[in-house]
Amino acid sequence: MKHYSAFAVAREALRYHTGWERAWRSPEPKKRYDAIIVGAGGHGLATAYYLGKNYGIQNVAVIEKGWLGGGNTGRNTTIIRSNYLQDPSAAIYEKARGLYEDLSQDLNYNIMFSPRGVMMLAQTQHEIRGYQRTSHANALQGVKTEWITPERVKELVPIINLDGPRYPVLGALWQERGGTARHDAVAWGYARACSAMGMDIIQQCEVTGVRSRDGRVVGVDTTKGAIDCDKLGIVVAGHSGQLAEMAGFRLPLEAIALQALVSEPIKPCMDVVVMANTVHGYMSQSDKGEMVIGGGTDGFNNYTQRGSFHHIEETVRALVETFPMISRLKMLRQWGGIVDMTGDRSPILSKTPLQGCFINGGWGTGGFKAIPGSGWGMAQLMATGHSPLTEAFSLDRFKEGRFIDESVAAGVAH
Amino acid sequence: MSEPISALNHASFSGIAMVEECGLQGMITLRGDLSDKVLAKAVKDATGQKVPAQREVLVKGDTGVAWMSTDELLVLVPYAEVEAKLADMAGALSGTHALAVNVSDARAVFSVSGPSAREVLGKVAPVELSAEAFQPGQIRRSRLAQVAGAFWMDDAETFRVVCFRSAADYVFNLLKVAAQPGSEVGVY
Amino acid sequence: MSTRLAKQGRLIDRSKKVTFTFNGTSMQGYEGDTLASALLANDQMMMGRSFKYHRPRGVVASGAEEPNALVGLGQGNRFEPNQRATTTEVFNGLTATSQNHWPNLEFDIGAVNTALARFLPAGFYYKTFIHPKPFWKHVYEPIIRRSAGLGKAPDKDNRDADTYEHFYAFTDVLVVGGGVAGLQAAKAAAQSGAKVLLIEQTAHWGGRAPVDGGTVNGEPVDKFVEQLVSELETMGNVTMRSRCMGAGIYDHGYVLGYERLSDHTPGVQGPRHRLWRIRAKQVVTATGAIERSLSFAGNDVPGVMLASAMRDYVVNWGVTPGDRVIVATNNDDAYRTAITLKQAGVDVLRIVDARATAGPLAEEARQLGIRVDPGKAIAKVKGGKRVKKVAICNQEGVGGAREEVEADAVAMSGGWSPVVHLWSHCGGKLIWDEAHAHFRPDPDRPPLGADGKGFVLAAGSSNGPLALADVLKDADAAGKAAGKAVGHTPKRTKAPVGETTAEAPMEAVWLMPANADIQLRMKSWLDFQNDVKVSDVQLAAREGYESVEHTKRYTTLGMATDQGKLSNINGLAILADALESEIPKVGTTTFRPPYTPISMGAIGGEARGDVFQPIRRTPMHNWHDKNGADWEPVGHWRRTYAYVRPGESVHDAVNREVKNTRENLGLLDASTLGKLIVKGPDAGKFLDMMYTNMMSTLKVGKCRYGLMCSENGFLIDDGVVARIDEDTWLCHTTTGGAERIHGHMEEWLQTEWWDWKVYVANVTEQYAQVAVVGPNARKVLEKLGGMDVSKEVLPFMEWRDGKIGAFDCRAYRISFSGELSYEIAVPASQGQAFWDALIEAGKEFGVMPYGTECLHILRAEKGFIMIGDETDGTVIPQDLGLHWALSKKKDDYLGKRAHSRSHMADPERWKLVGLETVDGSVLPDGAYAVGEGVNANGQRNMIGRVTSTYYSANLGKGIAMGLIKHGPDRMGEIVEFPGTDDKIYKAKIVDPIFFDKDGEKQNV
Amino acid sequence: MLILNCPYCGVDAEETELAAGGEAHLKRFGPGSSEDEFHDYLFMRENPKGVHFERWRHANGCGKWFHAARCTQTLEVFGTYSAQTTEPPQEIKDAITAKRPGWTWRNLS
Repeated sequence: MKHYSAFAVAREALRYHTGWERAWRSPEPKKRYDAIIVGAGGHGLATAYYLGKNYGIQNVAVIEKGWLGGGNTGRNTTIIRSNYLQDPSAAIYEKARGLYEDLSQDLNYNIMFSPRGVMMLAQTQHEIRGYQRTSHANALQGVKTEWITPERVKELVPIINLDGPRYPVLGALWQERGGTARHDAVAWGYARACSAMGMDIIQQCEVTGVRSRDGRVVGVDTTKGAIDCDKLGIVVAGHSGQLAEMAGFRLPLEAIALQALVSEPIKPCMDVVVMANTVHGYMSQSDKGEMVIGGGTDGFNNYTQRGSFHHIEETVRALVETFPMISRLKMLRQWGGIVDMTGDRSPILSKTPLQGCFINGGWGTGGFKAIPGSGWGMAQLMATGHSPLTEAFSLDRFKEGRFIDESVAAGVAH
Repeated sequence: MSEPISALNHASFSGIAMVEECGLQGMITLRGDLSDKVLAKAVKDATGQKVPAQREVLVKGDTGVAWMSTDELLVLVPYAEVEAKLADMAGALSGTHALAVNVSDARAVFSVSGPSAREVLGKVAPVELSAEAFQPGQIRRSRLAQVAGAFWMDDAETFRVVCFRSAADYVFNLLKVAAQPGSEVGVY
Repeated sequence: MSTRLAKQGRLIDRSKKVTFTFNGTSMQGYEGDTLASALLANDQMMMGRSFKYHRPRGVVASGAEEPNALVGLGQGNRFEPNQRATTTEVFNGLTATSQNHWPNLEFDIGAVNTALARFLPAGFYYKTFIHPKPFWKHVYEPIIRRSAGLGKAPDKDNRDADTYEHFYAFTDVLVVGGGVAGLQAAKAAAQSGAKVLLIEQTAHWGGRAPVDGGTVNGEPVDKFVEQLVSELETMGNVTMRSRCMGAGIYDHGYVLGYERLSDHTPGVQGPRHRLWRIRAKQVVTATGAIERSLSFAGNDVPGVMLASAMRDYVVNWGVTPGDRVIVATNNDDAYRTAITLKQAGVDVLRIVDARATAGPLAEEARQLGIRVDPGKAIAKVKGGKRVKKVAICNQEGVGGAREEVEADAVAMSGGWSPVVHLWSHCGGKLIWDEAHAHFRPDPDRPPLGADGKGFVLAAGSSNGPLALADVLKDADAAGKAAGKAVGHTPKRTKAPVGETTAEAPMEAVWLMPANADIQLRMKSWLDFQNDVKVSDVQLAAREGYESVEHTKRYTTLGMATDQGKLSNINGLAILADALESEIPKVGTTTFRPPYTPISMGAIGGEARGDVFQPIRRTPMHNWHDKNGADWEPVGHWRRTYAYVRPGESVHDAVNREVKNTRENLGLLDASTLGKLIVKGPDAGKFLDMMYTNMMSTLKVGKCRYGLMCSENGFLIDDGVVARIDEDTWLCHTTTGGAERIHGHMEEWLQTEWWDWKVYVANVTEQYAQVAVVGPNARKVLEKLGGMDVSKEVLPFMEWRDGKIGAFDCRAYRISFSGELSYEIAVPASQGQAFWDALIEAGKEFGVMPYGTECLHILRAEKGFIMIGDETDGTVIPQDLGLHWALSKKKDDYLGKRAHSRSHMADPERWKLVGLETVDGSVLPDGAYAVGEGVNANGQRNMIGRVTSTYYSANLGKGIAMGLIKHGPDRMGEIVEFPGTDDKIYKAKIVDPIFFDKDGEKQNV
Repeated sequence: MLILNCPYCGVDAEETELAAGGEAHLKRFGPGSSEDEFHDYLFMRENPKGVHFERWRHANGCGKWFHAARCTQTLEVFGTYSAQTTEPPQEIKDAITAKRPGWTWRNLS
């Protein structure tokens, strides 16, 4: 693998950049691998990367139906934070956030992790209490967050309207080391590093069946032929249900559309990520200058990657009220992705009824920020059979009634 | 009894249409088997009207009846008579499985009138309001921007709009914005 | 130079001068000018700077596809960045400023990037800025961010001065695009009897056909357009809107129309934009085609322009972009530009045609004295801020043997691409048309509607045909097909017959010259705004970013504000070539709405300020407001947090209310509590399923506190249920719960137990409900007179109908405070009068209204739980010591099965206790109790948390409730709660009832 | 932006008048049911790419719940029908068969 650096770019410039090699190889599949990961999104590639890096398992294939990083990895709003309330969530998201800090150096690929700070606005008494609770929990979980005043909010976000007629800003939960990263680069960086370890990333290859013997996975059938493996990781987000069916079990997941949009680019005007949950909107500004805005999910199953426009309207009007100046910005592009939702809206990282087969899915609307931690934990689970990071996210929690519910504001009442 | 006061006490606004809060209207929610003869008689006695068909409203002035759902009617009577009518109705229905409750104070009623009235409503409700599609005699329960509401037409240029009392202020402001001068759409 | 011609300009009114400013310089144009045409008339060719290299850029197009000429428009709270000069109509007083430069347009420091361009190829930032680590956030990123972005942010201190609205429209057939195709399709559809809505993004009908010329039925095109428009205007079933763009097509025939009402007349009455939410049974997209640029070195120098755009400027606005023009093309259509220019008196130096042969238009050009060079190409355009010289070479080859010609403008045409955006938004598929080298809609794979059938038809050049005759035939057929699809019978009319000069086939030319060397390719722009060049796409392919999505994202091709309208096909072709693949195999990126950017204001519509969201008000809202209410939003309701008197802090007010209610008399507006009537022979059985308690056995006249769980076992609501008569119950819900619980009940009745005879009605807002609370509660009611509210006649947990004073009411003897307490419901229309009467009569008893915080403290002093505080969606009744409310006599109720799952029956669950700090201070909200050690993830082990915490003025100390592991078994023990202020709070586990443990105060 | 016909009030209601209610025809399991039965009842949802049956409520309208048969890949609506049934009526199944021969959903086809 050719090392990336400013020096390398300068050297290549002299020959008009004709000397750059492929960032990842494009191999034909081998007959057999120690482990196969299905799905070359961020989570799948990170899983493969840490299998190799942490456990020396490098005879690995990552099989991808389309193009690597072409699913939700490249469709999200790139927010990275770990200010979650419940212990298991805080653990895996903080692990991920920590890994993001050094990921550019680790991968020798600039994924542009920008710890610009993530702010969650409190706009009701109920939210104040909720976020104060979160900040207490975070302190004990080793997640650095703090409660900040409206004055500090305004200092950090000069374009915010603190005194909206409907919901004044009463304060915020602030995670200074939260931020954003370049989403595509995360997938590309992991892919390049995996390829450099000798792993095969096989794009345009669809898994059509999961083969097993005596309750144990032995391989997969694909559009490029049968491939044997000892271990199988299914990391395919919205398509988890289909893969699980091939492997002979069912998952408590539903696929629904989640939307996002960007404005036209403008000069820097907002240096942090702001989430306003009462009015359902969140926004950050990309390095290109676009305001990146997250929308809501539909309430119904949908595989079209198109959501319903009224969710865009709801989000935009909320943000126009919170940041009045965006009224005179324009929406450049809106898009949708298919997210897989579980019964408690937390992910599943688990062994499955099929021995040797593991599942990583159900990330719902929050997957991007977890990628390194998810890959780390999933690799540990696949390599050793156990990971403290993933333990709570096992499939059996639904049967036991042991949920990981982050939406703790279920009942608002007086 | 003290003088009853409607949510906005007859507030009004004039733009591309006239928006007025109508004051108190006697209203009874009646749930039951709409094909039941006893129920039909109770409706007739209270309003002089038959049981309306699907999405039909039969109303004269402040008396009438509107179809709300397959097992629900909205009975309109003068506000002063609502308790008496309700008592009569409850008596008449005592042997049947039905529910009649006074909701007069739980609602606010607006009139939106003028040549552009259809357009004003067309800005806030996801409903086709062309003259071919919507006429007097029909009721539509829908959404008024962000709150639930129902409306029908008293005549070709006048809508009667009903919403929850707590949302009266919102709906009035909403209709004001929709009726702001210079905002004619020019399609209806 | 670019200048106004003496003649021509079909869209401008030369009798009406318009004055505007650009970068502070006053300029003149005419009514009908776009900002771009007016700037060109003032010889302002350079209009902006590019995104990455800050290169000087001039206008390249004449319409929505313009990538370069973006300006900041307006001032103050009407300033808007990134407006296309080509679609901005000029008006008196317009102020425009160019973008993305410092200190000014002419001299921009950022242009140093252009010199460094060789070191800044596609994706260079992924390979660099990696070390040292902190530099990305603090050094590199800020520099990149300041360099990127385009326009300035709008005014942050003042709200947008304009208003916006939405409109719901319904039509049989929606025709998007008012060019000849759209007009003809609309007519054909309307003649079938279908209701037609026709929308056009510009202010003019007819599209570009009047510029391109030709005849229809023997008449000039503009005559035909005029007639067609007036015909449509008289048809009762046709609605026409100009300045209204089809922004996006969504599922089930939903289309967004973006109408710009007053962008050209700012400040007039009425909304600025109107977002049409159109439901159409059939949509005809007659959105035309966009000319492609040619990829040659220096094709981004100001003065290089699309051939069709140059023609537009001459014909529509009487402006020529240059005096000495070179035309470069791979098709016949560009000859029309040469001819138009020549006829307008502009010097056309030569036509450089990459093909060997051209059609009859070439002959026409030659006869006008224009030199035509077949098989030639532009090797390079020279000049910085303006075209100076053009080097011409052979198309075949690497670009050697050049001849240099002095020129000040270049018209280029790489062929035409249908505007397939709207077709594609909702899943319509495309096919590659080899003859025209473009993607066009695949009629066999249209977007599918609710009925599974196609609901979009493409018409005219957006469907592929480019010649006028074919366009009209195609549009006529599409209009008829649309009419038929919505159930009408199209008239058997003939399509109008268009005639234009025949054209020879175009030849795909993706690079000029065909084998241009790397130096040339590094100067051949694909995406003008984002500075993506041929060499960048080739680099992406070489590095393995092979998918079109990879290439797009790696190079940013097509990601600018024009979303690749000019660049996408050219980029695809380069990519396909680099991959040694074919264009259709490489495929396109996804077309997403909107077609061109639409304002956030329009998307938000009317929902801002007062009507941003509904605020629900109780009948006594205005009184509260006048009497110091510190408001608290609860769902959409507004409730009073506390009534703050002059000179008091909110905290003071709360403490005063708390003491007064316990000592004298408090009034609470409880109108927001939900009230549901449940009636029927099966109502008792039904409520037994809804509540964990037994409700069927409640006696008429009595009340019972009830709990509701979800099927998952978690607490979702609570409230007092009153039995009204043999088959009627009244259920109180929490403030946020009325609609939710009403829906919950209806759901079970309609979808599970539909044979049960039960009706539910939500009567929440029929009543104003006032809690009259405190030792003097009975006294004030007795003073008002009326019904007997004595202990004997109205004991605790009973209700009676009657009169209090002049008011018909229902009085409930219930208490959420532990005080003697009545909740009195009167009709909402009399709520204010009743409240006034209580305030007046209560004066001698020390009456004070109290708010929600006081309510909270009073209930916490009594250890009563609050849904939303003690519960959070993960708490079950057993956690809260509410076992007594879980009926053991019932076989079933919602949540019962769930409670027997292992985790819910786990004795380790955290349980409700009272907490008192050792020093009397107030525990922090949301604090967690810590145990020994850390868990496997290194997190401190937690053993509980605070659910409610207050200062109790009555007790003079902090009190709290919390959930603690084994809590009820650990009474008297001290647990530690680390604060976020670095303090450790020590609290003793106590009984949660802090005040009047035996309930003596409420039972009087 | 779906449009569904409310079988109760006959209105072609657009999505913003409706509330989605998840999978149709769930069989309720209460006390006495096994761990698996109860788990599946609460959490195990059909998640088909294709024909799906689901519940909707005409929330900003007549307030009634109803059923819809819909394709999750194209959003085609095969029909809506009463909420008071434990399985789709024959005419709905026929309508689906006409458009998606060989469809299956749970044990239906």
